[in-house]
Amino acid sequence: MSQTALISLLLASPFIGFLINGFRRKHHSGNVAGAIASVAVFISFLCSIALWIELQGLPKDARSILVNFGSWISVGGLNVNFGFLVDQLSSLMILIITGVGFLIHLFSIGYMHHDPGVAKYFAYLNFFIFNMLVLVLGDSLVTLFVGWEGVGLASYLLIGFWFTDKDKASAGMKAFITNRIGDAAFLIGMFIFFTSFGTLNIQELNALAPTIAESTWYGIITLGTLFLFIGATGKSAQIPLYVWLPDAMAGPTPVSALIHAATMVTAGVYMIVRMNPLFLAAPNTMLVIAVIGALTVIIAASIGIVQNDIKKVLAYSTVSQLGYMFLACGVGAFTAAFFHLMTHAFFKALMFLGSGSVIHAMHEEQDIRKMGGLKKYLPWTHLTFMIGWLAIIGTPGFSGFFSKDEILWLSWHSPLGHWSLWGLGVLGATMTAFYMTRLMALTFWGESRVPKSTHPHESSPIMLIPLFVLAALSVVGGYVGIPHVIGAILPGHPENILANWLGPIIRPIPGITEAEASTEWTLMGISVGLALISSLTAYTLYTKKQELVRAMTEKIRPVYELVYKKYLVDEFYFGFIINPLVRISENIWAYIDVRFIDKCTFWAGDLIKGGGSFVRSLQNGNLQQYAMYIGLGLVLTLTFVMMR
Amino acid sequence: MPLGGIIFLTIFIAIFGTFLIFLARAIGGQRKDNSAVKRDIYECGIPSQDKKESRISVKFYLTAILFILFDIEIIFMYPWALSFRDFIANGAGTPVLISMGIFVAIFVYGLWWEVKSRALEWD
Amino acid sequence: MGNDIFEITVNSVKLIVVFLLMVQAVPILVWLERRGSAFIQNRFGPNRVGPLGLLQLLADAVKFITKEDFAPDKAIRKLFYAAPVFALIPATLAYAAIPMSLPFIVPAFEMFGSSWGPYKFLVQGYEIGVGIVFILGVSSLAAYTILMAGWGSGSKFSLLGALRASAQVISYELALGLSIVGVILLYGTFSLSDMILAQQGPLQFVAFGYTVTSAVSWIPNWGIFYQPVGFVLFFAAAFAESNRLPFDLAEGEAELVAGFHTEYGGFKMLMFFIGEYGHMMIASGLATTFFFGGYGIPGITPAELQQVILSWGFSEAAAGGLNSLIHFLSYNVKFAIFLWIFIQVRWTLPRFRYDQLMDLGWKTMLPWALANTVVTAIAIYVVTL
Amino acid sequence: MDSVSSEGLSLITNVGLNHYLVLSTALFCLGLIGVLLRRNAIVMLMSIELMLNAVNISFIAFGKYNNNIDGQIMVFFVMTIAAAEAAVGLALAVSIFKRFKEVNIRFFEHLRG
Amino acid sequence: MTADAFLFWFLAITTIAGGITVVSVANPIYAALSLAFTMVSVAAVFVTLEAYFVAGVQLIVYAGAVMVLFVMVLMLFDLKHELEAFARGKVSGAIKLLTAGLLGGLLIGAIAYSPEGSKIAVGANQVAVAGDPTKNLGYRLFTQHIFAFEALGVLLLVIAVGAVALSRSKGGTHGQR
Repeated sequence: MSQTALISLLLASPFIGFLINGFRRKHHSGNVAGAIASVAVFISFLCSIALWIELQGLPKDARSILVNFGSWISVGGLNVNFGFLVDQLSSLMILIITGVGFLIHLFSIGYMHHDPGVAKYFAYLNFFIFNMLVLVLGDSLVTLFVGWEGVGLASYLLIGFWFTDKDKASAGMKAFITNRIGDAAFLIGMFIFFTSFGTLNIQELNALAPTIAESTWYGIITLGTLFLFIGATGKSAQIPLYVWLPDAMAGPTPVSALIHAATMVTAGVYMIVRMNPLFLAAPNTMLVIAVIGALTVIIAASIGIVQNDIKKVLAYSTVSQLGYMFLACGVGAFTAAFFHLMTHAFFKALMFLGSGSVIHAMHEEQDIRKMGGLKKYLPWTHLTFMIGWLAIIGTPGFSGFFSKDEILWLSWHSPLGHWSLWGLGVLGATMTAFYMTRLMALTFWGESRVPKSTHPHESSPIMLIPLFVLAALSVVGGYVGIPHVIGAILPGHPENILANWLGPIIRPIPGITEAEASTEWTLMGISVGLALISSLTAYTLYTKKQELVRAMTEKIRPVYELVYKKYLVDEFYFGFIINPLVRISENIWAYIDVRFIDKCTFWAGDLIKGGGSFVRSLQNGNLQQYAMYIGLGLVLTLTFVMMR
Repeated sequence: MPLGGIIFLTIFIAIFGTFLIFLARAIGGQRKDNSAVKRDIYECGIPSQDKKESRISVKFYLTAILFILFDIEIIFMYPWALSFRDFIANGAGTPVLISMGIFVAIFVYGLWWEVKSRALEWD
Repeated sequence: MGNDIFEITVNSVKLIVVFLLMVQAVPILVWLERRGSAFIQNRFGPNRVGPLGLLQLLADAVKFITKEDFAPDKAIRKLFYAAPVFALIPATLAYAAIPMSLPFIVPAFEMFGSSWGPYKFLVQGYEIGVGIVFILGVSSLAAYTILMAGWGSGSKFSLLGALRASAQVISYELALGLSIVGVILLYGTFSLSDMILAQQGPLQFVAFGYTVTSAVSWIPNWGIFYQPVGFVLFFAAAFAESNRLPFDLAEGEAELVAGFHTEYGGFKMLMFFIGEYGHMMIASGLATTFFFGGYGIPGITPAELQQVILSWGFSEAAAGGLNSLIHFLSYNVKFAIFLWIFIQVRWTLPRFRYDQLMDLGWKTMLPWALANTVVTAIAIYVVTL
Repeated sequence: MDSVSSEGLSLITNVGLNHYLVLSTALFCLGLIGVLLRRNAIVMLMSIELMLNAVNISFIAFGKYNNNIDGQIMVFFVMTIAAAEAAVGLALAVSIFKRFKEVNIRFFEHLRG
Repeated sequence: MTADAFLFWFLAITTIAGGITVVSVANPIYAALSLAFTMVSVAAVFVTLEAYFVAGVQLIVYAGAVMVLFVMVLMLFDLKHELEAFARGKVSGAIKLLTAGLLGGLLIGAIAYSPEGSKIAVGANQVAVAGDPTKNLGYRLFTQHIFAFEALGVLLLVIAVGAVALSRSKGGTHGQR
């Protein structure tokens, strides 16, 4: 199979799946639609594996396949063509997307079994996969942007899947609008780059990026990268534009798993990693990214602690983990960020699917205060969920530990980083451990608060298989990019495979120095210790001493309330941005439109009418008046003549 | 041109006339039977049927209009008559005669049309 | 009016004399008319009051003044009283313009301590350059007195009478104007005194470059011989102008009682008579001036007469005076003859019906006058070729 | 001061072209006022006659002071035109009066288009 | 006060007085009579301007014919005293008066400022027959203005026909018999 055929098949299969499901949805059962969709994604998974093998064959520094399907836009200086690039970075991404995507398709067959719009659901899913692939494989910012938009549209459609319910529909809308704001910034970034560099092709842009860093804030690259970063925050739900992710939980759980855990939200991080030379050339933007990443970690984690909806907790945990990835990018550790992205995709998808099976079992019940002691009823779900829990809190040996530790270490060690960033990271890690353990305790351990009417039952095998695979991956995933310092002490000194793999396209952090291992170990020890302590406290608090928890929340009621209400960010946005805008537009309408424009038209009308009536009065048949006008005319001419 | 004399004469006559009238009025005295009948309009004794303002045929004004028009045409003849002999003396007699001939022809035609159209008919 | 005080006073006195001359002529004419009409009708007329009834003049004058001044209710006071006064003005103005006799030179003399230069005394009211046009203009004002009287007296009859009278006056004015054109063609001048000068001396025809004087020396070079038709037309039109019978339809007793001066009595009536007789005098004066040589004496030119008087031993000035006196008499003789013709015609011809009268004016008089003008024009053209 | 008075006096004593022009202007304006203000159609015609006379005076005055006879000829023609105009105007007025018993100028407003 | 100056001022006053009465008197007949009087005084003004023949013509045509027509027509209308002699509407009246006044003022201003007796190019038409101005006028009329003369003849004919037609129109005096 030639490379172009592979790529075209890779892209075409989900699209065809989308078309088939999209147009034949009326008269066939859910399973058939699910099967078609899953097969489509599986085909593209196989293609991506084949491509990965193909890449292995290529020499180390020329590992990239560029397929060009012809010119798309060639107007003026801009000429963009249907180019798709598969290189080290994008091959891994398509593996993740198609792999995790396939697993989620399987899970959703079971999960969405008795939903009337199943075909439509699977059509949207395939459409999402297709767009994600376009985003990842796009060789120019424009194609990337097409994918970017397509993904946003798919997320809107999927979040608002049950659009009959008003809240779900408005949640979809909220997601879409916030994304659009991000996309606008992204577009401005693209414009800036196009006007200054004349091209939007990523390869060329990376090549053009200056080696010496730009110090000023208003430099071209700084501004461009800053706007691209704002676009990323929109898509990957960072501080200013993260409000849509928790509400996106209104969509079906597999959707949250696929889109809001594994793939879409990581698009922003992928974009930054893809254009790392540009970002490295703009230290100020890097600083902004790092700070925002750190802040997101802390804020999301703190809100996550007080949430009672299982999916909301996971959503906030996703936001906080994304914060880690951006923190990594901010300090220049692009490989660590990508590594964390990969591991996070696995265990977060696992946990979301796990929560899906829990909700499925609990007959659409999502409030963890009505769960507890499900260990007995959902043994396998509990097992896989536990693996995910261990991975996320960073217990050594699991994938989460390796990736998070690498980020924390580099945030301390990297010249772009700072010890305060490390501090925030560690604090975030402790908080993550606390709320994840709280979640585990409240849902699986402790005494059962399940109402009598519901008898939870273990999900069907088709839902469990993906859980098992993901659990395995979240354990194994960690060993792909073992940090250097750990590798040294491990038997056989396995070096960092991922770093080697991504080496050629990721530019090293300028001014990085070799540090002695002792500081790394101490930092690692601190973070693991803190995580362990917080998880133990959370375990004891939420399984045995419920009333202590209630007492504590009573004491800090106002703070609890504030945090519970998500720091009133939504209200803030409504209060200070949306409402004023509404009011302003209202005023504009009232004053300018009604008062001014209408007035003008009426005034013009009156003028003519007035003029008309005046002229009419001139012709009222009164002869003597006519004579008078003649006289007046004569007088005027005479005065004129006399004056001259 | 004794304009002064003319004006003097008119003023003198105006004053003299009014003086005479007032004199006669004074001398004439006032008869006793100043009855309404006496002061009524003289209708050969027959009481006048209707008020003075009755319908009077207005054909008089047509005569007046025609009079004006023909009068002007006559006025045009005066300078011609005056200078006719000098024109002849200067040898330019014929064209003047011809032009006057045309003018008189128009005059005659006008008169003839008036007569034919019975405009001057007095019922 | 002359350039120094003496001349001005003399002229104004002369004007007043002329006015009085006209005014006092009226009673005489009235007497003459009554006597004449009586004589025509084979009766005596007024012969009681004085010799041959001459004092009748005085009696009439006294009667007119002592009559009660009366105005009907419906009359419009202002117009009613203004009409008679206005009747006098046009008549006198026109009459004063007719030259009655030969102007004579008053030699320089001493009075009131300063010497007053020689004057040329005109035996007429005033000498007007464009005499004929002035007279025509002034006489055309006469229509106003009629209209004022008719409207002023308030009665339907008087208004109708006035309208008819004025329509008649107007239409005959046309004929009058046209007949005068012939005269102007003949003499080539507007001023009356020039005309009279042109008519002096024996009758002579100037044709084709040489003149033929008549064998009989005493036939004067009068206008009548050149413009006989003109004379007839002029005289007839003059009759109509002054509302004299047979054109006095306006106040014909049978038709409209007394026409526009029905409501007038007493002295106001006398004024209207003065106005009417004034127009008669103007007509006869003009007739003599245009067609009968004015104050000229047939057979002898004023210059020759002057020599004759000088031969009788008078001084230059006195001779001039006597000469103009004689001419004054000759003028008055002609003048009286015409007046008598007026009166005689009144008592002999029957009155016209109104439409006959208007037809006569428009359909016969006017065309004839035009024809006369055309003929004279062609004759002059041919004669002087 | 005497110059003014003498000049003033001379203004009164010797009558120049301007005197006649001022007289004609005065008459003209009187006529104009008559036309503008009087309601009776016939009085308006009269005022027009008045204006025409005013013009005649200025014609003749100019004729005299520039010893040019055309002024008088022009007056001649103006008179004929004025007479013609009066004749037609009155004929119209009479026929309208006969028909509508109304001579008031306001009446003509109904005739407007 | 030379004689003709006195005459001019006397006639000027009478003419303007006549004009004012024509405009201001309510009864149209009095207006007509005062207009006749004004015509006569204008004729007198012509005499002071040594235009004797035109003065005579003015007397004959205007005073004698046109005004008679006016008076006759007015009498025929039996117009009683005109109730509203003047146009209603104070403001418009005021404006009209203002216009007339302004016009007069301007003209008089123009006259005052123009150089005294500016000699407009003296036409070379004084050749003809000196002496009697009327002969001169006649001469001029038939040499220079012959066309106008004929045109006027035709005009008068047209107007005669028009007047008769007008009087014969429906409701006219003579009506079709």
